[in-house]
Amino acid sequence: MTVGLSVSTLNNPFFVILRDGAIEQAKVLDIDLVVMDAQNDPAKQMSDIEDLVQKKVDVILLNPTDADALVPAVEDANKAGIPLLTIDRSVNGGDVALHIASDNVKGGEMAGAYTVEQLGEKGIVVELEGITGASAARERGQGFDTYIAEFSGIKLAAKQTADFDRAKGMSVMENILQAQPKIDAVFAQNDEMALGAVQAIKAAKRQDEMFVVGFDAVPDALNAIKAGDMKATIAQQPWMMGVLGVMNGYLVVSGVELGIEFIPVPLKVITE
Amino acid sequence: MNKIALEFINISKSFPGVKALKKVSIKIKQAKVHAIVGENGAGKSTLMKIAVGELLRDTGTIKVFDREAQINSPSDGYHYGISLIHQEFSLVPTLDVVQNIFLGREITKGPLSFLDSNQMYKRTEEILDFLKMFHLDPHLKIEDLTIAQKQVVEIAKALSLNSKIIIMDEPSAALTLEETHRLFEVVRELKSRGVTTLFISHRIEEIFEIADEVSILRDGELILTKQVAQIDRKQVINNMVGRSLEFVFPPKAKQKKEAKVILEVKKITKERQFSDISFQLKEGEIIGLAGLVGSGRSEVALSLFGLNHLDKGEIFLQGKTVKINSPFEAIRNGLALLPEDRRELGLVIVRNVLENLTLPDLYWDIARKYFIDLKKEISLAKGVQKELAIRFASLSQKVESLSGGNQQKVVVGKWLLTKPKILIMDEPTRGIDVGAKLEIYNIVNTLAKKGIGIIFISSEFSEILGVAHRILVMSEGRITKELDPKSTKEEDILKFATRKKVS
Amino acid sequence: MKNLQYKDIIRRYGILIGLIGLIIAFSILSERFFTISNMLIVMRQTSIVAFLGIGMTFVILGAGIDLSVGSVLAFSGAVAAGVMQSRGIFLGILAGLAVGTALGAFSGLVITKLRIPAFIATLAMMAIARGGTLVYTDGRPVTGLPSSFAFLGRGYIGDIPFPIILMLVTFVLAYIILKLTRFGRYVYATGGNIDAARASGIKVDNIIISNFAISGFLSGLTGIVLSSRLNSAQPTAGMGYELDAIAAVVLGGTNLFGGEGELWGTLIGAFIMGILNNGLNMINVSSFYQQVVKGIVILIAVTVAQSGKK
Amino acid sequence: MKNLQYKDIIRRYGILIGLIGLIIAFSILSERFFTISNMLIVMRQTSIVAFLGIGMTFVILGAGIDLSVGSVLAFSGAVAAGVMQSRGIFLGILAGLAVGTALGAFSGLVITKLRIPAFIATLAMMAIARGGTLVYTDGRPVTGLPSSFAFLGRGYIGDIPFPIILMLVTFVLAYIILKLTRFGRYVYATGGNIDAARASGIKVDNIIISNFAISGFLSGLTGIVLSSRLNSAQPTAGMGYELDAIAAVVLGGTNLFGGEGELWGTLIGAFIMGILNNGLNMINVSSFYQQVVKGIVILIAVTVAQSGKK
Ligand SMILES: Nc1ncnc2c1ncn2[C@@H]1O[C@H](COP(=O)(O)OP(=O)(O)OP(=O)(O)O)[C@@H](O)[C@H]1O
Ligand SMILES: Nc1ncnc2c1ncn2[C@@H]1O[C@H](COP(=O)(O)OP(=O)(O)OP(=O)(O)O)[C@@H](O)[C@H]1O
Ligand SMILES: [Mg+2]
Ligand SMILES: [Mg+2]
Repeated sequence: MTVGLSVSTLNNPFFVILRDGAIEQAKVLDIDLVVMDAQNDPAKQMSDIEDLVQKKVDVILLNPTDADALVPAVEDANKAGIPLLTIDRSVNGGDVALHIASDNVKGGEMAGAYTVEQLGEKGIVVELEGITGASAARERGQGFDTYIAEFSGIKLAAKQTADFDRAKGMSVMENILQAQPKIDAVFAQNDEMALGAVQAIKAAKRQDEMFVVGFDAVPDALNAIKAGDMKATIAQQPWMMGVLGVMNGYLVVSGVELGIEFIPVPLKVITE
Repeated sequence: MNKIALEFINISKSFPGVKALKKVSIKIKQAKVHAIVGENGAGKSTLMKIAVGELLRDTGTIKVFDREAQINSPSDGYHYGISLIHQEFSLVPTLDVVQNIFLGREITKGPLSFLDSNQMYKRTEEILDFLKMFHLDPHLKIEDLTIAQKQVVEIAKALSLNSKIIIMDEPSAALTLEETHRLFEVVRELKSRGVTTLFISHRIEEIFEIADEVSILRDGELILTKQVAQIDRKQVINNMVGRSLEFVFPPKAKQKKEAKVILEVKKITKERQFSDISFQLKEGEIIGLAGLVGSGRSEVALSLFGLNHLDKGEIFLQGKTVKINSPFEAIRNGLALLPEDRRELGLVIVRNVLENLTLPDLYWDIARKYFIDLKKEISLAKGVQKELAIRFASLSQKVESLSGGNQQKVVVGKWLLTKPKILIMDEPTRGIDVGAKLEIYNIVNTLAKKGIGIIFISSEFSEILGVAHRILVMSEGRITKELDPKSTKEEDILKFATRKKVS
Repeated sequence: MKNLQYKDIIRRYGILIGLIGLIIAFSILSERFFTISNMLIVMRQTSIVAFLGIGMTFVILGAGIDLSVGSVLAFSGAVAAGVMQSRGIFLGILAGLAVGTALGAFSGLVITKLRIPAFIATLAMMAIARGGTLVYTDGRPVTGLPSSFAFLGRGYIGDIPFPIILMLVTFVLAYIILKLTRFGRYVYATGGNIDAARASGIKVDNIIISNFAISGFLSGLTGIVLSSRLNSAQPTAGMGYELDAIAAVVLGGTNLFGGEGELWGTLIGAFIMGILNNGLNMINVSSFYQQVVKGIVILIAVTVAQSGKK
Repeated sequence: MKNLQYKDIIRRYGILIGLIGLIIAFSILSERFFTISNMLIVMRQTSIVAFLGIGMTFVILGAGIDLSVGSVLAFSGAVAAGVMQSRGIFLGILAGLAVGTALGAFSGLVITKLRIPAFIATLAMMAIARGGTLVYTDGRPVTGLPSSFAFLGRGYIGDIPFPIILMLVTFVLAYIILKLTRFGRYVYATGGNIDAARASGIKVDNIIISNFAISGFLSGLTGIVLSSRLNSAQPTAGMGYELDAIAAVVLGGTNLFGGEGELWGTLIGAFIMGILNNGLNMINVSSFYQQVVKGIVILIAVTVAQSGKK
């Protein structure tokens, strides 16, 4: 049996971990796994799915770059009679055998809630955005912004993009630090940017003034939290998503009735 | 009838560092051949480019057939029926002959007015036949042509416009006797049809052969305009250079009896270019390599200099056999090549005069140990500038902006600096003025006196006769005859230059 | 320096050899590769780069370069989708093409009138159009497009996917313009020697502006087709496509400095890249190694192409 | 098209005017912009593009182009970090520089010996080096670097961040090579007219190979500095930096077709982009509009630069 996994991007450790979970599980089940990297381009991902269909894989695990753009791809798979599961993000159409969810919007809210709580509902916040227009950035930002908007005491002093990139996270944070005399908290839409921000804050010797909250819980971030450089990150448990994806894909192909179309992978705020 | 076809009134033009034209006024009569002469940098080309609108005059007016003409952009010249044969060709290297000749006025057909390639090809063949110069395949790309061929295309293009006024900026520079004479027939033919011709050349004798009137420019000023009948060669030259100058070939350097052979080539051959070329060059000897366009002289030169590989044959330097696979090795072995197309192989036109002059010498002298000895570099550059009387505003002026002749002098200068033992000169006097020509002849002699062996390629047989100790005539890639200048006339050379079989 | 024509011929057929070699190699490595259905898929995937590449060929032949195609694509796609929602497919498509053409022409104007190097002008346009897209879409995909719009990117005529047909039609038209019209001739001349072209009375500025307008128009078309394929206009669509498009042109043997090159070389260049992406997926090379392999294969393909030259 | 000298001068100082205008504008918009501390920050950020730009200047002056700098940067950084973990800082740095130089030289060899256009050769290298990085790092950041390694990217000499000093030193050395040595002259000549350069006895192939080796070496250096700044080597480091580097060079007035240009123009070009990023962050322009603004500002800056020409 061959399982096809189309990942939105492997330029982010988060998805690399997701992939590794899948690979691990495939080994356990002793089945073939084909991984394709869409490099954050919906068009490329659509092509990848087409190629997977051509290869006649038995099941497709899709980690969509975008909820709408991949609908046609899903439909292609349906036409070819290849079962398809979505991981991390959902698609707004087509028949999806199973959705292994971990809601970005929800995660954004949690980050917001944690930040607000830590600040005692009062303080100046800075947000580092991911690639503008990318769905992860959109949803995480949306969750965070709408949540903190509730609190009059919280001021979003600066919101700038750093493309999910650590180096940019650092330089953008450097610039914001120059502009903002007082900052209480930083929310970065992924850990890479958060870790970059940490470097900038340390360099400016302002680590005692503010704390940093990230997203994804990649190993570096967890270490940073242990070291006290970061305050928290939102864990989406990519490894588990990978594992669950392959496992359920296997079941579907083996004709097992899942009975559910949705497995929520719990998000949690990691603070130590 | 002598209507005024073209009139320049108080034309002035200056470039940074030079006033190229100072209030120049000339009347050009219809159906006459009007020659413009002057030293390199006198302003001839500038004036001509202004006439067709490729350069914008600072002040002054242009009249065409007594009406003031608004010539401000390159296309204007064409609209007023004036076409220019550029000195530095204005062709598109990546297009072929036909495409260049009809560029901007393509023949089209059909309701969608698609290009009519066949028609244009036919017309091209007609024009080339009318020119009756050497054969030239209309489908060749310009970048694959020899300079002579490019010149012919440039001429054909201008003629194909059927202009009332045709300006020829040194059209003969890249042509051999044969083609030049053919060109003159064409000019006369046009004249009989009422076409007016402006003719620029540094070969004074040509002026007297073809022109009715002559205007002399010096340092951007009009010195005089006269009927050719009322002026002689000496006056022309003296007015050009502004002093009295006798144009006679300097006495040739005496050759030492015990002079030994420094270069010997044995039966060198390059497929489809030349074959079985053998000759010896002694130190202090000047060999004249004569021939017609396409006879293979340049290809031989390129091969000796390591720019073309040889298919057969050997080269000996000071008796030792050598393989020359790159110009670097050639230079190390004391060779220098003055290429025939200065813009292709001679100059880096976007760089300045200084850098161009010293480029080949950096490695051997000026920058022996990686770093450039700027003092030395500048003094050497100033040295050759004086020696060759090269005219430019400053050493940091781009070569691009030098007059054609001065560009040529820069190429000569850059090789003199390398103090070669063997100097190959491919059309060295192409496009340079009489004064400079004499300077070149003198240089050739002084170098020969110093024991340097010189291969002097020229399409001007008079020049070959005046300069060389020994003449080798090439035809269709073979040496057809060795001649002794003392007992030779130009016709003899031509005879062997057109001879098909080896004698 | 001599007989370039011969060189040209080799250059042209050379790259074709590269393409064929690639196809043979993949056919051996995967029996699923050289099937009609897969070849059609490859062609459909290729069409995107092909559209952009065709426009880019005009620009590069004219000694320019257009880095903005990816962003212009996104902007046109977004506008088309936006207009479509309210005013219907036809006006939507029209609007998209108009935006693309206008942005391209604007780049051309900046380059010719302000005398700004094409690289800088289109780099700026790249940023402006991308930003414009984000502003217009508020960073969200534009969805809810009329279902019949799907035909453009996902429809078939007989068994042939419509984008393929569109690609061929575009190619033929572009080829006619480039080879049979004065304009085409002037494009080559302008790129080959702009001074000589000007001296021949060609309005070189207009040629350059038109080139960029064409590139913009085709970017717009690509954006619309892509929106149809993805059933939505993505604000991030086309990121990095400029390099693919330029690569297709240069792989096709067109001189990056202008004046020399053939349109169909571009098509082959686009195919080489499409085949590579598809083929490597088919023989499932791990995604990390894919890039390495891709790079090496490109080098080999071009070397084969060049080798003939000597 | 004529009197280029004058043009040159304007071109040079023109872009400087653009830079100054930009600084003034931002100073008005944010009082915290034109402060020593912020200017030092900007310079430190700029150093990254500056290193790459300096290498790119050699390549472009020689009529080449190097799209691989970003990937080579990442690969070198990763190798340096990897080696460092086991064998210490010194060997790590050495390894990084060696990798960068080797990859650059390899591109040069491919271009000169296989006669493959620089654009294609370095596009391939871009993919190969990126893939290599991903394979080498398995897509994860390389961390746990010796603490003293931090100095390179985060250290100070007096109040001056070390990267700035490194940038100035690099610039001075590069300037000397380009202006005072034979090699520098050969670079200009090769880019200006390769045939004439060869006919003047220059071994043009070696010049081109050296140019790419220099670019590779500086990419390696950048990768190392970046790793030090981020206290880790990122597999995705330097993505898209090739455009920034080329933009810096062209903004600086260097002719993309080779032969003409000045090194310090590149430095100014890099600063313009650094200032733009910093300034727009400082005045907190929404990330949607930021790109639009960036594009427009670049156009204005260059227009100011060119305007003098007429
Ligand atoms: N674009 C330019 N920029 C600066 N100076 C220039 C430019 N073009 C010509 N000049 C200068 O103007 C003067 C006249 O040049 P022009 O080409 O008209 O001379 P010419 O009479 O044609 O000489 P030749 O017989 O060598 O062709 C020269 O000093 C030349 O250096
Ligand atoms: N008129 C021509 N017609 C066809 N081929 C030519 C012509 N002129 C030159 N060639 C090509 O160049 C080769 C030799 O030309 P080359 O330039 O060496 O001759 P040349 O004696 O130097 O004449 P010139 O330098 O005056 O053009 C020929 O064998 C041919 O391949
Ligand atoms: Mg002249
Ligand atoms: Mg010759």
